[in-house]
Amino acid sequence: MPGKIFSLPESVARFVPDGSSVALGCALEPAIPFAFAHELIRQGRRDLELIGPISDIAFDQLIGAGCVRGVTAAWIGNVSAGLAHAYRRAMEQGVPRRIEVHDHTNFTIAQALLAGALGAPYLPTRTILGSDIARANPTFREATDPFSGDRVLLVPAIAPDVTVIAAQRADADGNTHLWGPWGVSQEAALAAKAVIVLADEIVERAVIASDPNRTIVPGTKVAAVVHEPGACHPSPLQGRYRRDHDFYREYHAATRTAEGQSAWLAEWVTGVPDRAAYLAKLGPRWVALRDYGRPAAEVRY
Amino acid sequence: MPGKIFSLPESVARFVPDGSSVALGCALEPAIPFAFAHELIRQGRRDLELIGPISDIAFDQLIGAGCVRGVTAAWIGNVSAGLAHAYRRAMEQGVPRRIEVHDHTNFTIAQALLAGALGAPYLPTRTILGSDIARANPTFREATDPFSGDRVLLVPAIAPDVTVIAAQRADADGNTHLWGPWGVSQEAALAAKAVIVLADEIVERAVIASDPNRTIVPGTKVAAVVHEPGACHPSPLQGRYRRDHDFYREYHAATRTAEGQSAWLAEWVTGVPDRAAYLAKLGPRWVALRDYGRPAAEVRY
Amino acid sequence: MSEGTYFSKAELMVAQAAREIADGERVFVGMRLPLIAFVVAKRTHAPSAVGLFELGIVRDEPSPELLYTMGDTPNVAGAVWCARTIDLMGLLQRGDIDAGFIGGAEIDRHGNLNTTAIGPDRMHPDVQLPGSGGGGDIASLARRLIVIMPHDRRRLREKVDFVTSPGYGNGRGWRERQGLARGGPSVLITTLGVFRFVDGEAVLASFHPGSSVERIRAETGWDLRVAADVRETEPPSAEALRVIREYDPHGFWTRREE
Amino acid sequence: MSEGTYFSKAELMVAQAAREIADGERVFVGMRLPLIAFVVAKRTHAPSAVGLFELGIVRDEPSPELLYTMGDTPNVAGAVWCARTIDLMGLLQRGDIDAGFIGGAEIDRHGNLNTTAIGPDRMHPDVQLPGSGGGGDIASLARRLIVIMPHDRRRLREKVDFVTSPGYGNGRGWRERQGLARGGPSVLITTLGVFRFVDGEAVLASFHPGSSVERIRAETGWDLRVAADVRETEPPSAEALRVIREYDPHGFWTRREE
Repeated sequence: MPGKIFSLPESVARFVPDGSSVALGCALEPAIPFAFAHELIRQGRRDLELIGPISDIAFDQLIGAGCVRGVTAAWIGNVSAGLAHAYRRAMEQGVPRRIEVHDHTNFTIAQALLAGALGAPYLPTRTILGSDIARANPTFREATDPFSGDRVLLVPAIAPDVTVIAAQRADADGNTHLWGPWGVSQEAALAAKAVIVLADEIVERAVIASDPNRTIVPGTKVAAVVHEPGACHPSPLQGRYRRDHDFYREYHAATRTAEGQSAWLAEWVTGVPDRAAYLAKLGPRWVALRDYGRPAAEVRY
Repeated sequence: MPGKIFSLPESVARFVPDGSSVALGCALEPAIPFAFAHELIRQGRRDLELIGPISDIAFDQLIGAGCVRGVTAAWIGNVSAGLAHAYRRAMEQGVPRRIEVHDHTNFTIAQALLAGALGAPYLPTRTILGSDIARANPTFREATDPFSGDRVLLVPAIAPDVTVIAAQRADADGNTHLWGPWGVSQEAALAAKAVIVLADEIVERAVIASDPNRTIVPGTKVAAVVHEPGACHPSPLQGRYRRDHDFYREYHAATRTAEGQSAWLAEWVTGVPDRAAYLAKLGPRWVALRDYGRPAAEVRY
Repeated sequence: MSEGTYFSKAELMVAQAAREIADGERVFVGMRLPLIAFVVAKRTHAPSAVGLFELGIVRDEPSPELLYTMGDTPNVAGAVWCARTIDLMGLLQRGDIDAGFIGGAEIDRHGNLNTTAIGPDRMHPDVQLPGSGGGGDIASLARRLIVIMPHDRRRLREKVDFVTSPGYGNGRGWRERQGLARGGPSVLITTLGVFRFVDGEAVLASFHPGSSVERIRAETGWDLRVAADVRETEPPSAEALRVIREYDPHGFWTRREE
Repeated sequence: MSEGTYFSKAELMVAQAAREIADGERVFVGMRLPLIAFVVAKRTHAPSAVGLFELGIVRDEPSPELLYTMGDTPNVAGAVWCARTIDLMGLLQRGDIDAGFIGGAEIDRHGNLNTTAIGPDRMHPDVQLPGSGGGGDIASLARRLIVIMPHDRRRLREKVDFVTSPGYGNGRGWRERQGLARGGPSVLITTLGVFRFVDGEAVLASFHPGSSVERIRAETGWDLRVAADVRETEPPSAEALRVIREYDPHGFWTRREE
């Protein structure tokens, strides 16, 4: 059904109104849909609730651009370069605005999304009992396991309005192959009200159906498929391109001040019309990151 | 580590003492490790607790052979041919012995094994509220969801002593590729104290590592790897052989009486020394079931 | 279709069941007759329906050949998703599944089904049946439930011995009180007729060609309720019969009793 | 190794951390120094240790090149399992993981770590830190915890502002009372020395070459406890240094501060 193929701007305009809860960066360090985050900034989205485990610098950019009302996450920083300056400014100084944070760990956010995917009200866990995270996040509850009498933490389900998945390939119906770490991507997709897929490549249905174990989310959950090559830079996409470590370092250095943040966004986000222009701006640096890796051993169905 | 490669008889002798709880048939209709069930019968195992969703006729054979003390399952029958006669005789007449049954559904057993895999004490669910299954299985508890006040059923974790996985290929460390439906196989493997893999093919580690998303269970969970081609007949193994529908019908017809059951076991289980002899006895019928299917689309890492 | 074209009871049931699937719906497809009903629906009025199989398969096109079990290799090859049982059951519990099919050994007037055991003591049964499989889950969690069963007095009972798959319990409001979020049987298709559920109770909507209200009353173990507009079940269309016979050419599932 | 061979503080810490991994163990490997410690252990005394990465990767051989994040493409290619975060966290919660590494901005004498925020009010922090990531989970659920941190008075505090990753709370018995099934810090490796935990409290076991008990006392925010047999930390072996410098040839992680 070509009805599910949208341009990136259309997918944001149609499926992500102001105030939406949006899960992205769910594969942790790789396959972060930066192109989608940038389009949210270009369209001036406001009052978003961001959901994701670590987000690397994608959440920081959205926070710095003033798009964000709240964050439900385990970690917000710059994995290879240090702290996230825009997140710091928002929390420490309320610049550009105050945001509300629900602290999680990688395990609790995975459990919250898994509960959402399963349609379960919550999952019980033994992690972070006694920590201040368990106390600071008012959505958690402590309870007694009725089988053993032990203390457990109940992590309530999270069902994002939209989950954004970046992947190597999808068909026009949204049946999507992702390889490399899945992180919490599958739970986040199955838990969501709508899924938007940013596919490096659009393929025939037969390609997906030749290897259905590779599918991370079936088309029946997907609202929009966007053909967006290079959508993840500076994060990597397995078998397509490597991580641009320098880009993270440069972002860290450039965004130490609010003015620097604005200048960075003006250069790399609002100053480029779309992803193709962004990749062209990267130029040979982008070409040098391409890495097609080695083929997987044959499998027959 | 060649230390994990065992013959089928060694794997049973070493890792499955009388009284063990054993999960098998966890992919539902396909990839049922019949070879393993037959070796349990040949070695005269007693007082086993069987765990699995539907088991097709594997559990029936073990029950008919007197190996079984209890069953934790959602369905015990013959999927394409009807009721399971040995299970009926055990429950209706105590022949060859009484067995204790813990009724589940496919969802509750999946949740019990997932809880085991996660190290969670239980999972809360809305399924089968008000049913007699919820009442008849004393391991379940009803509770109130403290977030919503709704009723929920708490399904406690199951951690099998041994989970047996049949798969297309594994390396000598037990890193295992399975494609086709996974059913509850991965949860059952991760929940188990020990995993035994019956591999249609033993491959170099590099084959597994060429496609790590295909791995259903890592070697670090695996106690024994058995090279056992054709281990799943009469159930199918994707890309290797098809299901032998007639065999299920013939089993159904042959096992209507306890005498017929004994004769069938004498012919197909205790009367053959090993799987190779069993496949040779099938002869051209086995050869006709081979089906190597079509290749999956290329993936590069 | 010309008057008098021969069709089996199973073919009639399949054609009726296919009509219960609307285009675009996500359907938990069982085996045997429901599977073939899904094929008929896909190839006639519901081309974009999606079939989900509880062992962990999603297909937007039916398998190219007849299935004996949902795990047969032709049902996997060409699927769009091959996953884990719990992924599919999660969609079901979330409320993402429009309809599910199940059968049973016994059903009562409130649509409660028994596939576990016949007799007063489940642990010492008169007849041990296979059990729930995913039936209890589909009955609990699908948005609506389509039930297909052979029709006789011992199967359509005032009260079943064991509720494997909850229907409407003892009537209206029961599901909500149990905590079941939605669902319940919408239709019961038997070898003799079609029942719809009104306020949690089965009401005869139509009798199959060759059957009658009186015959159905005689073969039903509860005090039969009959719709004011009861009529004869519409026979299978020529197109439906063509699809059924193409898919099950030897009548393995659809001409068993003949 | 000849006396006087140069090594950085980070190299010393990596070598010490590597000694904490026994052969055959399953280790939750973080990034930066812990990752390199895992490489050293694998290539020296622990060839069959297995490394698990919380985003969903299991490796029985270290990646062939230096990693900046655990999700870098060379860490995925050649892994034996690439899965979901929750699969790995499940192993951790089950008790299948022998050891985990974490760092932190602040630690107290009972091994409680803060990586969330500095200041009395978490929602209006003086310094916003990145948060837990998987740190809180590893600290809660691994069989034992290895902590690696820079050493100064503002980091080794009498009481941390926020407990992101629980250590021993306020001392012996606290973890059990909270419901934490196992674990807790076994060792704290800083830029100045090595602490072992005795009855839930950090005790200085060794001071690094160039440091001293007195310097460590001055740089530690709690009343220092010192082991009776305190001694100088063993310097890195030549083999460990060779592996470190082969793996991080430009000293990206291991010679940052020089």
